[in-house]
Formats: sequence, structure tokens, C-alpha cells
Amino acid sequence: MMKKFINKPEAFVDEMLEGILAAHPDQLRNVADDLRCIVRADAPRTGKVALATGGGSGHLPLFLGYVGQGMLDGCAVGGVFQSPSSEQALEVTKAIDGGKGVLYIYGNYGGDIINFDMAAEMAEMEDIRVETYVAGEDVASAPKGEEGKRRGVAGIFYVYKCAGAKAEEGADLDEVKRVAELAGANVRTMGVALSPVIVPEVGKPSFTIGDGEMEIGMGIHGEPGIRRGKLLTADEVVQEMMDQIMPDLPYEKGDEVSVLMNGLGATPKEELYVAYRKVAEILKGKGISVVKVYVGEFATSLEMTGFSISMLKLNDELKGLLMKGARTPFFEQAAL
Amino acid sequence: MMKKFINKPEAFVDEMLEGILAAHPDQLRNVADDLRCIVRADAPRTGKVALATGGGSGHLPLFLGYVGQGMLDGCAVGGVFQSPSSEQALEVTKAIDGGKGVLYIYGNYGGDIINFDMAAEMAEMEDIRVETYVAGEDVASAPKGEEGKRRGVAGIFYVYKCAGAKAEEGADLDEVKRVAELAGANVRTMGVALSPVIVPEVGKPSFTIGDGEMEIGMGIHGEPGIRRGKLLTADEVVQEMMDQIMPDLPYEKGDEVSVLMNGLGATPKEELYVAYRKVAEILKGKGISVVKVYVGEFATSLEMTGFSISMLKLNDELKGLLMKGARTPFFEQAAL
Amino acid sequence: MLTIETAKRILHTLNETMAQNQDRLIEIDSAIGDGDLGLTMSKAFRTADEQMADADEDDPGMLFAKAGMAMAKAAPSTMGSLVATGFMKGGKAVKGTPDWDAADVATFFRAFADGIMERGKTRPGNKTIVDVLDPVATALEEAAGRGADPAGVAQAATEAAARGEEAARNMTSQHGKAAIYREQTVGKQDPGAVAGMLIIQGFFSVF
Amino acid sequence: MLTIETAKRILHTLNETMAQNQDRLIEIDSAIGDGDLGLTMSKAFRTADEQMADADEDDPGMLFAKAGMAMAKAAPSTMGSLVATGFMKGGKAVKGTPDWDAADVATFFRAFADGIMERGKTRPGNKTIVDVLDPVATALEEAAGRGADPAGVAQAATEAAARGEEAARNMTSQHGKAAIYREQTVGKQDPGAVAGMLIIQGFFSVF
Ligand SMILES: Nc1ncnc2c1ncn2[C@@H]1O[C@H](COP(=O)(O)OP(=O)(O)O)[C@@H](O)[C@H]1O
Ligand SMILES: Nc1ncnc2c1ncn2[C@@H]1O[C@H](COP(=O)(O)OP(=O)(O)O)[C@@H](O)[C@H]1O
Ligand SMILES: [Mg+2]
Ligand SMILES: [Mg+2]
Ligand SMILES: [Mg+2]
Ligand SMILES: [Mg+2]
Repeated sequence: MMKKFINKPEAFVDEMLEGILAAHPDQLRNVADDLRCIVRADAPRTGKVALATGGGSGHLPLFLGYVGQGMLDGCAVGGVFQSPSSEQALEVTKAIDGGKGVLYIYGNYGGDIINFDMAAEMAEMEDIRVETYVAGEDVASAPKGEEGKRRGVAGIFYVYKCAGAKAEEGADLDEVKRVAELAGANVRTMGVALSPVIVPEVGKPSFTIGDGEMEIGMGIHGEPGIRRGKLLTADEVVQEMMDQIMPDLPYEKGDEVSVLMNGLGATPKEELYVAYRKVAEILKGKGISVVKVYVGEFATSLEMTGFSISMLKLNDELKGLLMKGARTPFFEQAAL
Repeated sequence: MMKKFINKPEAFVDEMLEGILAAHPDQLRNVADDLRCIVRADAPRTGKVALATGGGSGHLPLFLGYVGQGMLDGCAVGGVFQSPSSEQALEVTKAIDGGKGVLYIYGNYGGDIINFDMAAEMAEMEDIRVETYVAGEDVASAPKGEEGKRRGVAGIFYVYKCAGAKAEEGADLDEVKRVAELAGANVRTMGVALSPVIVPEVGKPSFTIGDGEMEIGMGIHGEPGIRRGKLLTADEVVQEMMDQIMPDLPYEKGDEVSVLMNGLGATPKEELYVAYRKVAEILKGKGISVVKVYVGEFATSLEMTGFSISMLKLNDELKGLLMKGARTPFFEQAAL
Repeated sequence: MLTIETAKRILHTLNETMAQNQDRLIEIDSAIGDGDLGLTMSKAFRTADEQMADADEDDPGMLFAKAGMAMAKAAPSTMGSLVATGFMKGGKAVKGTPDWDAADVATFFRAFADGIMERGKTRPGNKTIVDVLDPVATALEEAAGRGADPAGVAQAATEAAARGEEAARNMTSQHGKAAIYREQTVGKQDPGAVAGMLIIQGFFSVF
Repeated sequence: MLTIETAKRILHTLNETMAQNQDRLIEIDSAIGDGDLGLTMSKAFRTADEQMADADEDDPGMLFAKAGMAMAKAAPSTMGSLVATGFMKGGKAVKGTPDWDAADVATFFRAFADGIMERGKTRPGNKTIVDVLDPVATALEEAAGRGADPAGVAQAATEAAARGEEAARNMTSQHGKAAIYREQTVGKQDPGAVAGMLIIQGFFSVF
């Protein structure tokens, strides 16, 4: 049974965008007469490298929610779990380019890559320099050694944050791309899900998870994970996830990290904090210090029950950029 | 079936608090050797009126989530849907008093009133001046004319925000209380729910809502609402809620308002924006202008599916206070 | 008729009473409230008994007042805090009297009932614990006035409590979670009134 | 053998083919993907047909290129964008030729297949549409080389497509959603390969 506050399922994405534009007209606008081409209200910002992203809907705040001061300049919005079109990505690119080129940052999904690559070629034809960073940090999605095959999930937040801060400082396109790569290379994520989601136009769950079951490593579209089994205690679940995350980079004694506890949609913040308690205990035990903790919804999957843990290993540069202020309709952070 | 990330149900609240304190040690600490007595890390702030709140757990960011710069100074935390004790409220009061007195702001629930009244009396015995504002703005919980009986729900956010900003300006206790009353008198809320919640220690839903059903006006503990019926479209639900909210204050042509679209726990932000689209349309049709829109989770009920709409009618003073900056672990807003 | 030993025996009896009646109170509170009353009452009185059993205290009034403070900390629900208030106010009203007579017991319960009314901002007739405690205080005052012996005092109190609980059934809830159900509460037992009756029965069972 | 009228007829036929095969493609894509392929293919080709039917254009290459652009806009899924790329690259490769011969058709599909391989960063053997299109391009080059007539060209293409689709079944998916299932995809039809075969069948059914 689909229990959602929607009107016509096929109008879901566009009505959501109308709502977002109506709520935040001071921060966002759309271009090319297309609701799905979202840019900062003050775009283009001359003299700043512009950052664009995009991807399917159903993951708020991803992707458009990070368009704003200190983070991104524009976003091409696809249907639920669907890539935006190359033309939409191109329109966003044209609207945000401030003369210093555009960096694409999006998650490692086939459809998105194809469409953004097409957009990049078209943009080059219009003399806009485009570089691309494809984010992928879900350790459950491919083994160590095959990092290039990994899905991009909540950890992309750190890539946006650090690259966005770097661009705001006036760095050139190569520098901003270097920072995106640096952040991306130092972040790892792992998720767990307890319940499926219903895509409005489909009307029924796309997969099932039994009563009392969990799936460790599930992707944000329900991609299969590492292990399905009986729902364990919060501490056991966190331990299992951390056992996968920690050795992958690896994160080691003396490291300084930022942790992102991300709710997938229906999991209460209370539970995210119960889980963080265990993360903190594990990190303390390993001699790893935590600089900044984010707890909330940063990359969701509609009403999925579950959460993910992302960790960014910091060096001085990343730390400095992470602490910079940012202001988008979905994320505000005072400069620290 | 209880699908939650918890350890022992009876440890849920304390483990959550351990997680919160571990995640935000720069912003929060506990006092009196009691995890449930939470205050700003820099409390007491000398020369500033202190604001305290409190109430049951299970509503994050309510209540402790608004402890921070520009909002509250301390919070007494109860069990899930249970009042904190008078002693906890007293300890918080003592820890935050900066010599200019303490204003209690909490929701209109019997157990909370009794315990905060007891705490206020004990505090007066220790020569701390205490004033109280009991927030209640859920139009579904009592008819017009019996406003004093109304439950306090998400609209309390506006009371915290405006009174907190006033206190930050250095106003005295009477002035801060006046602002709390002013904000409270100008806010109205109405909610709708689609699914029940499970209190961890109870282990099963405390009430049921049938497949395909909704309850308009339900409270954040599952208190009965105005009408139960077939789940309507988002536009129809919003229209029905606005038809109750608008005439109650009333909100009229030419008014300036702020709107708070609050998810109750499991409802995706996408749907909140689909709903806001209709709110914006209705307000535009009535000639009411919207100054600042908040969309997200501000007062939840664990994993309840549903949302509430709160509206604050602004005058110059409230508008100025609303636009002031704030920074808590759960809410940041740049000064506008 | 009531010394420090009696007072401790009363707290112990009340602990047992609430433990035995836990499920009954849960059931009654579930019908028009949130069902927690059985748990909060047994927790409140277990804590009071445990903390006061070895208390180095010879003033019954102070013992009851301290028991109230222990309850307030342990069980801060509506009834937990109200009953705690009752013990604190009642105890303070008879402070300094090592061996209470019938008039002292009446003073205790008058202050107990008035304290709850003040704290709960209520009066008799609103379907609460007060509809048991207020007639009990009146009956105790009357029994003390006519010079009743301890057994007579106890009988007057328990009979008044039973009548009060019975009368409360036909009232409409005006406070707390039950008030939401308004008219639907008529004819149903008030959980707080039942708890009040149990307190009176336990208290006077030691005489 | 292929003029602007033929090109429009081809687009119309492909629109019908994809509408008829919508459920079949959904089913095949559901087994190792997300099940949307039937919808995106029918949408892509319906849009192309509708927008090109009355197009004021007499160059078949340009018509196909524009059809590709229309598809890219209407159906930006993996296959929607890849097939769009194929039509754009193929069309541009034969631009300026009002009546195509067999060699032009071969050039079109070579550019079509290469364009998809470049865009998808793939090559034959990875269980994709390319495993149909690459052998089709080779077969067309061979048929053109031996001077086959239109019917012979069509037969060579459709047979190569069927063989390619068949061969793809035994491969392991390396791209997109299906790649997640790796070994489990062996023995199953590749949705993109089936869609590619349908394109070839529809395209050459007009000759
Ligand atoms: N304001 C009040 N004054 C006196 N008694 C009250 C008041 N509100 C509630 N009660 C009593 O408390 C009982 C419910 O207690 P309890 O279950 O602890 O409440 P809650 O679960 O709402 O905290 C009611 O049956 C009633 O007798
Ligand atoms: N990188 C690629 N290169 C070529 N073909 C691909 C590639 N990735 C996927 N495909 C083809 O696309 C088909 C799936 O298309 P589609 O359903 O549109 O994908 P999605 O739903 O993931 O966007 C696959 O069966 C395969 O034939
Ligand atoms: Mg109760
Ligand atoms: Mg209760
Ligand atoms: Mg697919
Ligand atoms: Mg798809």
C-alpha cells in the first residue's frame, strides 16, 4: 500500500520542484524554462569556478539541496532514480559558467555518466571548459582494488563541501578538481537498510526485506548489499559496518576524521545518535580523533528505513575547507 | 514488528544522549551527573536571560536540539513521550541562570506543567527568578475560544527562535517572556498522520491507522485528531488543513507570514515540498505574503509518517527576531 | 497512633500494594490514558520504600516528605509528581510530631489533598485522584473530631476512598491525556482515583 | 535504397516495434536491471517518430541525427542516451547523401556502434547492445562489399543481430545496474541487446 502525500505520481518530481522553488526563491531558480534545471539565484558568479551536479530524484537533500553558497552552483534533476538528460545538464552548465569553467561532480551511475559526458562535449563546443569528478565511495558496492566501480552515496556530501569551499576561495578549475579528487579519495561509506521504498510511478515496493531482517551494504536504490540477515542490535550493526569501512582506506591510529551519520529516510534521528555512540566508541578505541560530526539526512532514498556511515580522513587542507561556512536551502553551516 | 536500530529498549534514551554528547561536545554538555540535564557548553552566560525547555524524548530535534546560540540554554530530557523530573528541570535551571533569570518554554502537557511548576518553585527558593510560557498552538486539539487547552507541537520552534533571539539581544526576563507570548499567540499548527509509532519500551504500535487511511489533526503522541478518513491527494490534505488554520488566528489579506513544513519522521522531504507547493498557492490566492519558509524535521514523533503545517504571523518585531542567526547542533541559520 | 516505625511499615505496605496492582493500573490507564500508571506507581513506591527503609530519621513527617522527594525523582509522570507532592506537603504539615494522633493524620491528608489540588490546578469533580483524597481528608477530620480510635479512623478513610473512587467513575475527565477523550471517559474508572484509593487502603491497613 | 521517405518510415516502424515490445523489454530489464527499458524505448521512439514525421528535412542523415537529439531529451536513461548517441553519430557520418546505398547503411551502423562504444566506454563482450550492433556493422560492411541487394543487406543485418543477441546471453554484465548481479546474469538475455535487435529488425523490415 502506497502511503504518500502526492497528487498524480507522474507529476511528483515537477510538483516537488515547484514547491522547492516557491519555498526558496531567494536561493534557487530554474533556467531554460525547465523546472529540472536548477541553479543558484545569483548564478552565474563571475570569476568563480562553477560546480554542477545532477542525478535522479528521491534522494533529498541530494542533489539539488547542496546548490548554494559555499557548495554548488547548479543541478540537473532527473526523474525518481533516473538520470537527467544531457540537454538539462548542458543548460545548467551554460547558466552557471562564470568564465572559469565548470566542474561536474556526480555519483558513479551509468546513466548519469553517459548524460554528463554528452553535456560536457556539448559544453566544450560552446567554449565552456568542463572537468568531471565521478564520486564513488560505497565500500559495499565493489571490493578494494576496484574502487572505480563503486557507487556514489552519502559521502559525496564531503566532496561537494570541500570542492565548493575551494571554488569559493577563487581557486582555478584544476585546483578545485584536485580537491574534489582528494576528498573523494579519503571518504568511505557503508549503509544498512531495513525496508524498501516505493517509487511513486511504480506504486509498489521494488524489492522486499523480510520482517526482522536487515541488509548490510544496500545501495540507495535498493542495490543488493553484502549480507542479508536477522536485524541485530545497533551496536552490532555499527560494528559490522565499521569493520568494513576502517580497513578499506585504511583509517588508522592518529588520524583525524569527520563522520557523517546519514538517515536514509524513515529512520529517526534518535536512532542515528544511538548508532553514533558506538561509532565514537570504536574510533576512540582505535585512537582516531573526530573533528566534526554530521547527523541527519544528507542522502536519502524516499522513505527507506536505514542509515549510512561515511568517514572523511582529514589533512590540513580538507579540514580547513570543511570548516568553511556554507548556506543552501537544505544545509547551513557557520564558519568554524 | 519493531524495526529499529537500538540496543536495549530501556537504554534507548540514555544511549541517544550519549551519542548526542559525543557528537557535539563543542556545543552541548550535561550537568548534575545526569545525562538528561543538557545545557549549552558555554552555560551559564552571564548577563543574558536563560531559556530552558524540556519534555519527552522521541521528538528530535525537539526539545534539546534547539539548545544553542540564539535559541535555548538548557533542556531537561524525559523518557520517550514522558516528562522529565522536576529535579532535572531544577538542575538545568541552576546551571544556565546567568543572573538575569530563566524563562521556561515547553509544550502544554499535564506532566510537563506539573514538573516544571515544581522546578520553578524550587528555583525561586534558591533565588533564581523563573517565568514560564506554556506553548500550545495545535488547532486540532481544542476549539477556538479554548486556546489554553491546546497541545504544543511544531510551532514551538517559532517561540524558541523569537524569544531566543530577544534574549541574545540582552533583553530582560519580562521582555523575553513578552516575545515568547507574542510569538506563541501568532502561531497555529495542524498535523496529519498516516502511520503509528512504536515506543521502544512498549515494542508495539500504540494505535493503528488502516491501510489507505489518514488522520487529520493527530497529535505527536498519537492523540486523536479531527477526522479519520481515506488518504486524499496532497493538495486535498493541505487544503483541509489550511481551511482549519487560516480562520483560526485569522490570517488575512496583507499579512506577512513564515511557514514551517514539518515532517513527523518518515515522510520524505520530497513530499513536504509537494505539500508546500499547495500551501504557497493557497497563500498567494489569499494575498498573504511569505517571508521565510522552513521545510524539514523540526518536531517529530519517532518514525511516524505525516507532517504538520505551522504558520507564524509576523509583525516587524517578530520578523526581525526570526531573521537573526542561530546555531545549535540541529538547527543553523545565518543572520538574514 | 503513627510513629516512625508505622511510617516505614506504611511505605513498605504501599510498595507491596502497588506491585500487586501494577497490571490492574496499567489496564485502567490504558483505557483512557497511556497505560503507564501501573509502572510509575510501582516504581515510585518501590523507590520510596527502598530509600526510606534504613533512613536515619525519627520524624514521620520528615520521612514522608523525603519519600515524596524520592518519588518525584524516580517517577516524574503526572501521578508520580502529584503523589510525590502530596507526601511532601502532608509530611511538612505534621513535621516535628514523633507520634501522630488522629488529628495529625487528618492534617497530613488535608495538606496532601490540597497540595495536589494546587499543583494540578484542579478541584474535586474533575475525575482525578483528588476525588478520592478530598473526601478522605474530610472523613478523617470528622473522625478525629468525634474522637474515633485508630480502627475507626482507618474505616472512615477507606470507606470515603471507595465512595470517592466510585463517584469519580461518572465524572468527565478534564485533565491530562484522558481529557482528550472527554465524554467517552464517563462511566470508566479514573486511573488516578484508583491509585489514590489503593494508597488509602494500603496506608490504613497497618492500623 | 534509403531516402528521406524511407527514413521517416523507419522511424515510424521503430515507434510501433517498441510500443509492441514494451512489456517484453520491461520484463527482461526487470530480471537484471530496474525494469524501465520498455518505457524508455517506447518513449524515445514515439518522440522521435512524432517530431520527425513532418520535419522539413530531406537529408536522411540529418533526420536520424535530429531524431537522436529528440530521443536524448525525451528518454535520458542509459539506453535512451546511448541509442540517441548512435542515431546522432550515425546520421552525421552519412550527412549530405539524399539516397543511401548499402555502403552508406554500413557506414551509418559502424558510426552508430562505435559512437555507443565510445560513449559507454565499452567494447564487444561486456553483454550490452554493442554485442548486437558491432556484428551488425561488420555484416553490413561485408554485404556492401559483396554488392548485396537491399533484401540481402537486410537479411545479413537481422541475422547478425539475432546471433549477437544470442551470444550476449552467455556473457557477464559489466556495466550499469546489471553489473551488480555479475555472474547471476550469465544465461539471461541482456535487455539492451534485445532492444538493439529490435532496432535492427524494425529498421530493416522496411526494405
Ligand atoms: N491536573 C491534574 N490534577 C490532579 N490529578 C491529575 C491531573 N492530571 C491528571 N491527573 C490524574 O493523573 C492520572 C493519570 O496519571 P498518569 O498516568 O501518571 O498521567 P500521564 O501518563 O499523562 O503522565 C489521572 O487519572 C488523574 O487522576
Ligand atoms: N556502458 C554501457 N555501454 C553500452 N551499453 C550499456 C552500458 N551500460 C548499460 N548498457 C546497456 O544498457 C542496458 C540497460 O539500459 P537501461 O535500462 O536504460 O539502463 P538504466 O535503467 O540503468 O538506465 C543494458 O542491458 C546494456 O545493454
Ligand atoms: Mg498515564
Ligand atoms: Mg504517561
Ligand atoms: Mg533499466
Ligand atoms: Mg533506469
